[in-house]
Amino acid sequence: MKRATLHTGLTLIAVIVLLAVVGIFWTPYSPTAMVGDRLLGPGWPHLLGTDGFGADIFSRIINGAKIVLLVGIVSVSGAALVGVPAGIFAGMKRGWVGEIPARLADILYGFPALLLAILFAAALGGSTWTAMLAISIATIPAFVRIARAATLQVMAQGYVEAARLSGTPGRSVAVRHVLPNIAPVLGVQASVSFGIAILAEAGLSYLGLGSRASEPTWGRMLREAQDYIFSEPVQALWPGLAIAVATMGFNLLGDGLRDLLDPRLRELR
Amino acid sequence: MSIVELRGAGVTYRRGGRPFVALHPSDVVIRPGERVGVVGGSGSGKTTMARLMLGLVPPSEGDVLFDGRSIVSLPERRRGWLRAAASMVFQDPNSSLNPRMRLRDIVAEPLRSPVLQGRGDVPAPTVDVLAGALQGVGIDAGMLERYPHQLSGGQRQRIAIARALISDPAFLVADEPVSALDVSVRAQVLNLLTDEVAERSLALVLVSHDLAIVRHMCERVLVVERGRIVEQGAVGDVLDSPQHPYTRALVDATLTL
Amino acid sequence: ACTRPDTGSPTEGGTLNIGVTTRPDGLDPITVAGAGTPFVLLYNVYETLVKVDSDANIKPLLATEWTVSDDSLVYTFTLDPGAKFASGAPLDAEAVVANFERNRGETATAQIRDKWGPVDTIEAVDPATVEVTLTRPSHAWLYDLSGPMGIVADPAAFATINTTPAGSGPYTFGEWEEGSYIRLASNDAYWGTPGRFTDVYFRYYSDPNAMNAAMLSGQLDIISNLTVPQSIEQFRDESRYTIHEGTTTGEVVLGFNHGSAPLQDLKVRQAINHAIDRQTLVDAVWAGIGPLIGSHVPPTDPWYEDLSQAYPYDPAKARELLKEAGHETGLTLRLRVPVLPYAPPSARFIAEQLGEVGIDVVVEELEWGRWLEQVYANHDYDMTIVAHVEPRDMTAFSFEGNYWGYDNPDYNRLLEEADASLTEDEQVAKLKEAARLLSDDAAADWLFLLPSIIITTPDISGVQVNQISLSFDLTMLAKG
Amino acid sequence: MALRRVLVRAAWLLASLLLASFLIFVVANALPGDMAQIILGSNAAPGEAEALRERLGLNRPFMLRYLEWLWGVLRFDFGASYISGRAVAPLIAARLEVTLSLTILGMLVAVLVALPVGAYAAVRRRHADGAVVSALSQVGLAVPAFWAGIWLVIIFAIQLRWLPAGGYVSYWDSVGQWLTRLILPVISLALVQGSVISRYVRSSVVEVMQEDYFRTARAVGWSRGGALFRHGLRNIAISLLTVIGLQLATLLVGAIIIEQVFALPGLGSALLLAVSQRDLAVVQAIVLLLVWSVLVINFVVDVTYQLIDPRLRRAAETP
Amino acid sequence: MTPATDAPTLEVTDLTVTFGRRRQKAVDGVSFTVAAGETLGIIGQSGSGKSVTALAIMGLLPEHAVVSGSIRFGGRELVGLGEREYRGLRGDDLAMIFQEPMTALDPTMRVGRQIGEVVALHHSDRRGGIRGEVLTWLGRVGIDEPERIADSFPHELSGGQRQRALIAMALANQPRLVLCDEPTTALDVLVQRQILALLREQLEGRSAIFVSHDLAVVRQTATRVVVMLEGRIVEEGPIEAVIAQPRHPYTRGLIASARIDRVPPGQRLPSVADFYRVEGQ
Ligand SMILES: Nc1ncnc2c1ncn2[C@@H]1O[C@H](COP(=O)(O)OP(=O)(O)OP(=O)(O)O)[C@@H](O)[C@H]1O
Ligand SMILES: Nc1ncnc2c1ncn2[C@@H]1O[C@H](COP(=O)(O)OP(=O)(O)OP(=O)(O)O)[C@@H](O)[C@H]1O
Ligand SMILES: [Mg+2]
Ligand SMILES: [Mg+2]
Repeated sequence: MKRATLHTGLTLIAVIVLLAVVGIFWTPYSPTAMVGDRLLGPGWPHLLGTDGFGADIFSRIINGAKIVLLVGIVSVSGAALVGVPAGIFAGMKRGWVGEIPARLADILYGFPALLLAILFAAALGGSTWTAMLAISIATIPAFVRIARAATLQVMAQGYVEAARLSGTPGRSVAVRHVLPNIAPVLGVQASVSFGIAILAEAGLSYLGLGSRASEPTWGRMLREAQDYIFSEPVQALWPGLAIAVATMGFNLLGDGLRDLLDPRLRELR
Repeated sequence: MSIVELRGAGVTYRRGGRPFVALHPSDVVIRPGERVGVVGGSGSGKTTMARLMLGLVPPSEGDVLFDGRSIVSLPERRRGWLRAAASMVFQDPNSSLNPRMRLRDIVAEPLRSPVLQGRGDVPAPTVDVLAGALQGVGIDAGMLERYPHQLSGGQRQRIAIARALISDPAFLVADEPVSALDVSVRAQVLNLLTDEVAERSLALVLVSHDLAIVRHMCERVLVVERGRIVEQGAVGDVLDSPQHPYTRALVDATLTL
Repeated sequence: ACTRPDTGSPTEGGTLNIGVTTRPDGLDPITVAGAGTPFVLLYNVYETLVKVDSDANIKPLLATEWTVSDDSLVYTFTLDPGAKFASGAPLDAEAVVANFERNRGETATAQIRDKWGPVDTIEAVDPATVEVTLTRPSHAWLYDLSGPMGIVADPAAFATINTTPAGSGPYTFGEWEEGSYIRLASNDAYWGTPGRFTDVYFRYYSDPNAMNAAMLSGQLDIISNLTVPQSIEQFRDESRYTIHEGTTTGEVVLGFNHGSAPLQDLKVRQAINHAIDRQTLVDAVWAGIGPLIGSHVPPTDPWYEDLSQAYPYDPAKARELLKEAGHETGLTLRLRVPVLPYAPPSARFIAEQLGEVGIDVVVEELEWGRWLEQVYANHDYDMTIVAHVEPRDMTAFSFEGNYWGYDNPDYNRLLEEADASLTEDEQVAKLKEAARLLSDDAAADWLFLLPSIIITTPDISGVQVNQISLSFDLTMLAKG
Repeated sequence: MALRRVLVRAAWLLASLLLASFLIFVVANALPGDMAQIILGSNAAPGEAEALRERLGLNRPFMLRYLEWLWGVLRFDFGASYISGRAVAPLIAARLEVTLSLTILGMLVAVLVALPVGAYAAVRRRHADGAVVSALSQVGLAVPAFWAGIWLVIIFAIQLRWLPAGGYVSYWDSVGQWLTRLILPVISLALVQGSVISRYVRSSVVEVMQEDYFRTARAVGWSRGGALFRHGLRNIAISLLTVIGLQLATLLVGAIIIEQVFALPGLGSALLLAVSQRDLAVVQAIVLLLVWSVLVINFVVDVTYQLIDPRLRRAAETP
Repeated sequence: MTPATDAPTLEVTDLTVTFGRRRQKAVDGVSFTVAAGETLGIIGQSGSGKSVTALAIMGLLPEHAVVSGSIRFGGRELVGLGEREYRGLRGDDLAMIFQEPMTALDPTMRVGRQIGEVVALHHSDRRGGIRGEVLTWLGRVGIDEPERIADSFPHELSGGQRQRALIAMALANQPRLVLCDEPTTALDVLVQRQILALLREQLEGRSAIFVSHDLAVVRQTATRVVVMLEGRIVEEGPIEAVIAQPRHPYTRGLIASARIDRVPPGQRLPSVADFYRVEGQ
């Protein structure tokens, strides 16, 4: 069954990626323009209908896929770029120097994404970018923790000792030994964080701290659809479905990777 | 003339806050080209002693000399000459090879280390050199591109030996090099180790709980019990007529066919 | 003479739950700014000498009558002899003077002190008579006296007034569960016709949809203002809800920065006015509810004139005007709007339409605090959208350093003359002229007027349809 | 000495608390938008803002204000709201009740549901039903919490009218009301938390089932479930508690969206409002409370491991 | 249930175990018997299928393992036996001692309770006296302070003490068949010797299987031995006879390489490879 999880995840993600790639070059209509009557139901020529503003929902969904991937990629890679080196440093250095990144991560951990987003929106104005920045910073502690724990495990391995014994400097140990061996764990963490980032963005949009009207994300569409929840409930179906597919995809991928990579799960060894 | 010398060196660990003496102050001298066995029960401090000789644990008291120079207060970056001159083979061949590196890179790693750059006689890690190193331990040069998990346990341990010897050290520590291996392949690894040590006339410290192996490979033996050296001397003398009760118990416990 | 219903039916008792989205920041309307405080307290807990009815006529409340001297400088109020505070203390001239002095004193907000500007002295002639002398004639002053600046609180309670409001109204202050609700209780000792409810809860919602849900699930009797008109469909079932659509005094203004080079040109401003189809805009962003106005005057003011067709939707004309202004090759403008429900969607619409006539609009959304700093205080923008909800606020275009940078001496003079005019007719005439001037100048583009959408259960009567004062007036409300 | 380690850790805690308080003060004060301007709103007269700044003491040196604030905090005096002038401490205390009720109940429900679900998904992971349960248990991670909340309201509050749509009644006023008001928000919260925890339970159970002692238990005659119950849970519990502890800390503010949907006057919505009003006294107090509680929870968790035996420490450290 | 004395306690016929999709045979047509009171040794190289055989008898193979052939225990067929009945046998009639005493005990439960649990699980009638039984058994496996050990957590015990506790756990219900899967490999030589002596004493009169890759160890407890190689049995016989006259070249290599002490220092050690080429070596 473990492969099934992985494959389902990959399939769902592939769908989103496909939409995103298409969205870069082409959408049936402009995603922000008024192109038809307001609040049309699904049909032709507006496949999924139009929203309260008269914009084509299908175009907006395609356009949103691009942004959702962007949010995921930027916020997760941003967090990893800072968190992973800090975590490796913390795991490799003994004594109080190694403690510092861990303690800083603790402090940061107390500032959940939402809090940061509120502050950033106040400081810089709410936008997809400030949301990404907030999500990114809030994700750093997770990477620090996981990288540190994994590094500690790697550092206890014989090959690290062997490398040290042959005089390999710390930086090379980090690059040659630690990083490749903690990469799978980081991969799992990244895919999980990806799903969380997508949901976080939706949540921020709900609070009006996320994307702007001019760059509609699925979260924002959901928020706008909420005003019509009684009269036009299908309005809310599409972005909701899209978010569910994307997050589900990344979560399943994470689970699949974990099962695939965890040597302890190869039974009876 | 000694290559390694412990002068009243002891190690105390803090375990769960409580100090624990893993090695009481001991005096040990290893001479160049000498093969010394260290035997004792589990947890008696054998590994600790071996790591102490390589500067991998700091002594809590006493002094450790390598090539006549104290290494105790040297920071890591000034231990290059020590790193260049000493190597180690670990007990567990699985964890001592990085699963994500090819054999080529594993064996080449010591040659790439900056500590060897000062030494004139170091070969560049070319394919020929690496293939030669592999052949030296009886492994086909075609395996250079393989990963450790594609090898058997015995082959892995031979790679570990190749890595330990490629920088042409003067001193080798082998910490239970065969106890994780299947009986059927132990002999091959031990033969290899014997040949290499003889060929390079390097000093060897062999840690083992198997008296037969120590008897076969070493000239001198140290018996360690609960962090103390309780007996030492020539292998034949100590193992044939043990003086200390602990040594006697060890000899008695050894099963033979 | 009495504005309260005297239909005789006594207090029926019962509880009334009102959903509100504007929170109070404190409980003293004098020292705390913001619309949330008077919304609950004015006319319900605190009363004023005069009150404005739904046709914008000034009517007696605590004062049974008042006279104005010929030079329009001396106002003499006669107090209702029956008026008393909820504590039982008499509401006499002494108390009124004490209040007025406090209301124009140090602790009052700048806004309120400002409104007291024309006043020179306040005196108690006898226990039932108060005399106020102005330094210059002002119509606005008497009108404003019906708002927060004129409240008469119980002087005995001044020390604790910011935690426990005490006044003379039909309701007394119950408690404030911050973030949840304010409860008012009926004032059993009320000197007029008492309120109909034993308890009235003003329940606060930061999410308008949560308020709608509460109404739909039967937790509320009234939604005091539906701030997401798109959701009005939910309340279309007449057997369960009554929708009261009315007007407010909130003009949604597409403001131009008159300090920005292209917008200094009247033609450009007019072009923009022609380029925007305001009716379609209201349909798209405000569910089609909300009248078009065309100047800074809501229909409830006596000097209202329908100027909404001064610049009919005419993209061709707009292009023409732009060409004349030398912008045929295109023009880029920054539209920086605060994140408030109406602004970003309007901005999106406007960007679309201006794009069609060759104006490239860069929309930026700013959090309210940043908007205040960058747009309102620093004038760093080309166009912006914000609703001006204060009643009778044509002065917004006249005061020095206003954020539009609009400075027209003729306009300023008209406003001054209107305020100082001796007759009401003269005032109305002057203000009509001023409003037209604004429109002719295309000083801004008045997109629409925020509607007042009150939802009640069908059994509620006495709803004040037009929200023209700052109060949510409970005095007429009845159930059943 | 174990005590020594604890003391060292405590020193780190103190340093972290101090640093956090400073960072919070810096961040709050770095918020753009002039507080005086915002208080005065869009009707401010010129010069007014400057006078207000002076009155609020905002013109004094930064470090002085920080130290004064910190000194106040240490005496449980968080100052007064700049907007309403009311003391901040009681305001937060009232909000805290809401937030704590919501998060603790939410966590409780989440754990009660996640344990059996996660365990089932782990035990039956090679079967279709296990995979289905596993997938279903992740729905909470795929659907935005506010979305779930809105649908719960529509179904249970509006259509069926079984439960109120929102609002809060204090536990001390009416336990029954308190509970009925919290049911829907707690479910929406538990949906997400339950997914997170069930995922965690699943992987822990899978891990435990690889352990030698689990095989021993089976060899001795326990059924899979019996072995899991007797020997697995105890081992999972320790690390699960960590996760719950830390999760609880993030939840304190994470519940903000739920607070919005269900009109609950908790810390999150107070923070949201305070930031938009630039009511720095309230912002600083709430953020400090949240960050400090995370740090303290972390500390308690760490120290617990220092004190319990090394075997457990190992088990608990695996993330 | 008293079996006829002449019938073997365990009779394994043509046992085959395959794993996963690749259908690799971990155990390939293995047949052997264990008579009542006899200890059978199984030796063989790492990966030759020793543990899988033992686990197949216990019914503890992972779900993706496919077992065919027959395992008759006291006349009862174990292959395909229902989980519920199997559970009744495990720990009561059938017991197993594992290799790693470090990890085979639950770290969060006191040792005494873990032992007592085995008894309580199968004999609810003996509930009252369980503490006594536990202490008796701890005494029997050579523990000096049974009270203290029973009240300790596993990590507070030495390796030898833990292995003793595991043995007490396995023997507590007087099982008819005890499977020992390399029970002494993780122990140090001194402790190994004590445990082997203990096992020899305790397995006396009981049927048992003793798995190891070390002939010298198996010799301490077993009377008969089977040699496994790549999932098959390549040699079988009384242990002394096999040591004296090994027939299969692999066995010969195994014995030669175990006799390091007979090789003069400096000379090459004989290895299995000199006798028999095992794949992958
Ligand atoms: N880093 C450490 N911290 C605390 N105690 C340690 C540490 N390393 C070793 N010890 C303890 O020191 C003692 C000696 O350990 P050492 O590893 O030297 O024994 P050994 O003789 O090599 O045993 P084995 O045969 O099991 O490898 C043991 O009791 C061990 O638990
Ligand atoms: N759960 C499993 N899934 C797949 N293959 C397995 C599994 N368990 C064991 N095997 C395979 O079965 C074969 C026999 O393994 P087994 O554990 O019985 O060897 P062994 O003789 O006990 O070796 P050792 O002496 O190392 O314990 C090996 O090739 C192994 O890879
Ligand atoms: Mg050791
Ligand atoms: Mg095995």
